[in-house]
Amino acid sequence: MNSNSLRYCLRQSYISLWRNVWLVAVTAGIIAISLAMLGGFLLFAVNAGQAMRTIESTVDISVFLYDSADKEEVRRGLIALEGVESFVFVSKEDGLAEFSRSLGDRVPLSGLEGENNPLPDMYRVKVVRTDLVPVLAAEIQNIPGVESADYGEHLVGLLTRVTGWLNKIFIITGTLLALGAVFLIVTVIRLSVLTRQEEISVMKYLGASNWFIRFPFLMEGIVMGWTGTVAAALAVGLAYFRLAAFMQRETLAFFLQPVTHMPTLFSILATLLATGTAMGGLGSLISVRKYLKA
Amino acid sequence: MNSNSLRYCLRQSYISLWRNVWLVAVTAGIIAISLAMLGGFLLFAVNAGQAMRTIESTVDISVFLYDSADKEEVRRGLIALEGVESFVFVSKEDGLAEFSRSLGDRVPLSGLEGENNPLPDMYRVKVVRTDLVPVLAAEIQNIPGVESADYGEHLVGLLTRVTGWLNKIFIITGTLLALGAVFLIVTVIRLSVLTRQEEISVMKYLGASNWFIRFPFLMEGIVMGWTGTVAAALAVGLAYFRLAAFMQRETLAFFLQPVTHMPTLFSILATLLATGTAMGGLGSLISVRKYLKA
Amino acid sequence: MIEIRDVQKIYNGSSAGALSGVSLNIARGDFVFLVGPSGAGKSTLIKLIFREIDPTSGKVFFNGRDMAGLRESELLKVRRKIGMVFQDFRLLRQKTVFENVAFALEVLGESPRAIRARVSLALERVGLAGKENSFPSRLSGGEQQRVGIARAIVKDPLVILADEPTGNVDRENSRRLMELFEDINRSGTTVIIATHAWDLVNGMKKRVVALEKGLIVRDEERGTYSHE
Amino acid sequence: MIEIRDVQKIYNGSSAGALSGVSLNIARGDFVFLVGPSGAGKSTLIKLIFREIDPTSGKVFFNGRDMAGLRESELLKVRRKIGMVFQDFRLLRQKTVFENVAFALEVLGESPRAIRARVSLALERVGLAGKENSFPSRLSGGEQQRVGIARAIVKDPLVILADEPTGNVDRENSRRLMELFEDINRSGTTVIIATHAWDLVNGMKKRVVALEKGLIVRDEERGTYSHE
Ligand SMILES: Nc1ncnc2c1ncn2[C@@H]1O[C@H](COP(=O)(O)OP(=O)(O)OP(=O)(O)O)[C@@H](O)[C@H]1O
Ligand SMILES: Nc1ncnc2c1ncn2[C@@H]1O[C@H](COP(=O)(O)OP(=O)(O)OP(=O)(O)O)[C@@H](O)[C@H]1O
Ligand SMILES: [Mg+2]
Ligand SMILES: [Mg+2]
Repeated sequence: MNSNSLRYCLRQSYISLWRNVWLVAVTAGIIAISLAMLGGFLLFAVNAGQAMRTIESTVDISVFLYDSADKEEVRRGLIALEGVESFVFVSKEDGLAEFSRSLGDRVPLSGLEGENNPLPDMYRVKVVRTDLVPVLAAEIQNIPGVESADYGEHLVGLLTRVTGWLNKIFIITGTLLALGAVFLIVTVIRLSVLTRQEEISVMKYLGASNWFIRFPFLMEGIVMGWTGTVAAALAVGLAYFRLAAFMQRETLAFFLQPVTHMPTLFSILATLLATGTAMGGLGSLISVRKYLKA
Repeated sequence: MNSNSLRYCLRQSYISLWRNVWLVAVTAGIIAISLAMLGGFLLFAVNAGQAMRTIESTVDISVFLYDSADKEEVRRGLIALEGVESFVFVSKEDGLAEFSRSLGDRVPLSGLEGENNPLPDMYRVKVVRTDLVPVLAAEIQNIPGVESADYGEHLVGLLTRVTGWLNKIFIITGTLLALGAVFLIVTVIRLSVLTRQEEISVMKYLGASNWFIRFPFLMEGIVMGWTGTVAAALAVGLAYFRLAAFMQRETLAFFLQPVTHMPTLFSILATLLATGTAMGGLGSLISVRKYLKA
Repeated sequence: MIEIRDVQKIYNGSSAGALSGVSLNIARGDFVFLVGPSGAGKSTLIKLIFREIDPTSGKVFFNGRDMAGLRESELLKVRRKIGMVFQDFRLLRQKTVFENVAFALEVLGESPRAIRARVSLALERVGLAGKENSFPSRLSGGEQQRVGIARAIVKDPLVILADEPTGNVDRENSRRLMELFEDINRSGTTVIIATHAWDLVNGMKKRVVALEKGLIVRDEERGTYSHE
Repeated sequence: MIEIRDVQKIYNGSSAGALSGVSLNIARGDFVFLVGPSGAGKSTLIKLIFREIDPTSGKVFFNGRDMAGLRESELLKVRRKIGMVFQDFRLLRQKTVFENVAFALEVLGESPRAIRARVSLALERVGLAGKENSFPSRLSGGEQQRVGIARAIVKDPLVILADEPTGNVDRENSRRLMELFEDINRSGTTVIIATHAWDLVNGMKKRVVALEKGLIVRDEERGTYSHE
């Protein structure tokens, strides 16, 4: 292919795009819808993941001490353990105050101060990953001075299962959505090629090489893919930031805070853009190939 | 249109379906994907709605009584209130036992039995709708003998907002998905009509009436819509029942129980079937119309 | 039967008119050749009678009725009485030869039995017996053209409009087709043929209307293709 | 230059062969008319030379090379040397007249300047100067056909294969187009024309190959359309 041919191909792509502007717009629209759904889904997955981690991080182990225990020794024991993220000491007085607050300060606990305080001293231990909780609780139990190491057994089991379960759903749904989008794009481009099937065969009869024929279709596909993706990215991005702002304003719950970590969001955006552009180009190539046999 | 014409139209629809079996299959596939997403989404919405209601129903008002209060009088007061679903009496002893259990039975509360019990008697009141909680709490406060009527103010506010918020998301996403599906279907059928544009104009030149031309397209659209919908309904239904069975087995959380109320599920199925069939037929009609001017 | 009154046709986007003021009267039972160089406006004139296109100015009457004033359903009825042979064949690609020809009768609501008999006869008359089940894409150029002719004559139309019906057909077959048109004409059908087949025109001594650059330059009762 | 050796062609799904054992030698610079009734196999023979279709048995040689053995890229190179006029025109609907003709040169990688000059010349030679910017759908039948001819001659091909190139063109233009083909032939180009234009065949006294039912029934050096 010499430079004349290349220039011709480029001009041709441009002309072809304009002459088929309606079809191009429709396909771009379909790509936009598919990718918007994919993007929305990715954002949901990322947020759900963060919410899960936030909830996980609130699962802590309550370590109750014997009255006779050496706090310092327990502290060292906890430091030595791998998987412990942090811990705080809660004295029996703080514990009583907390308990009183949890009853709404409406119930007089006046008889329980000082010597009468029935609560033990405790450490509250945060763990790096939920599934470590049971193991670490058992190990902590063995530290001298510890009466019991307690955690929401039911909650931990629940979280572990919900996480695995969400992951499965995410992978399956994501794959299905992506497949559906590719399928749609290939179909639409194939239909568009189908309507130009005759044209392609005539070009072959005139001695046009495969690349000469492919080029405008390829460009068309890429432009369609790219336009659709940019539209999808804009729509999803806008919707997400409005939603995020709304959620931050409302502070619905500690675990319902939107992900606003820019690198994460940008990598989703980049994924969308790359996927859309590649989809358009590849879709065209695949669709044209069938009609390029001599 | 006489009976000969009608018979011809029917036969023609059948032939046309078979000659375009590939296109019909692809369009049916697209309809299936769109509707499967719509169906999945509807199921999700129904389940999320149920989960919200379950959570709401656990928000109750704790009514603490003065030691001197007349329980019977308070009981009558509660019965008289509209919006109260049910209530139970929790004596100070039961309250202490509950509290002890919540501490894991590991903390000795031995000094607090009988006379030393710092907790008051209370009623736990369930309310029919979350947004009634604040009003009812204020009214209960006025019943003689009630020291305080307490509820998770934060939780109630949260739930009210989350519910409104989810409803908005459901309506918007659902509308977008449905619009997207219709758009896809109309596009695909329009492309298929576009490829037969010439044929349609020749038929007009031969004196064929609009209905004569429309009929096979209409039938084709209906068959496409219907096939796609049945496929979608089967896929969604199967996936949902497997998921539901899994969730019931796992009993992840009291509020994560799937909806298995058959009338609800069947109405979703019926919606899908009607939507798909209508989409196919209407899509065809709309698409053909443009080419039917004499 | 067909009256064209001072018709002008300027296609969208072109400066020169394809027809610039043409008047023509064709009586029931006439046999008319439209001749003239390529681009003279023959097809345009035929398309106007058929109302495939509308005139820019002037009027076209069919059986005394203004074609421009017809409601859609009336237009369809008029078209059902016209047997049209298109210059570019316009066969239905998705249908077999038999189905293509049968379609002209299907729109009239004929019974399957009658259709079968009449289609077979028409195909035989154009020399295509045996090709019933072929699709148009699997026919030779001349065969496709004759399917178009069969489709036009099968319904015993009031008028046959044939645009270059023998361009892809050999000499022998062309002659036979012209005889066919003459036959049909004898039974009362009006026949209008746009053609370049000068030998056939000269041989048949029918009415000849010659167009040139959108104008009628000659209209002779027993005319020839050209004056040489 | 072109050698057809005992070629048979039976289309998929048909029982009778379109060609049943045909051998033919065409030398460089020959001018050959292919004649014969509709459905005789003329287009089939041309499509074989061009390798639009493959023979069921037998061989086709182009410049001494077996067409069946060509790799795709070689086939394209051969096709670039052939100027093909299709019976059904096969213009690119999405391109203007100018672009349609230019396309034959674009695939050769010619410069835009050369393309402009040569396309204008070719369009003038077929009598279409002034129609450069029309789309094929806005041309008359004969004009479309001449665009196809311009596209075939514009690249100064080694061989011109023309399938019924004057079927929609008037007498005067047909004569001029035949003179054009003769002109090009004089400059060394081999010309093969399948046609029903008996008057032109008879008038030019060129080699005539007559087909009938898939067989060569006559091959005369200075022949006529038929023996009458
Ligand atoms: N759809 C159209 N849009 C614009 N111009 C057109 C259109 N159809 C035809 N023309 C032009 O109108 C003129 C007359 O065309 P018409 O088809 O009537 O010619 P014709 O006499 O049938 O020629 P031929 O013998 O080549 O078929 C031509 O110059 C042609 O280019
Ligand atoms: N694609 C095809 N499939 C099946 N049969 C075909 C196909 N193309 C042509 N034929 C048949 O092969 C025979 C020869 O066809 P061909 O096109 O070579 O005829 P031709 O000599 O060019 O006729 P014409 O003068 O009408 O163009 C015809 O009987 C035709 O019906
Ligand atoms: Mg014409
Ligand atoms: Mg042929």
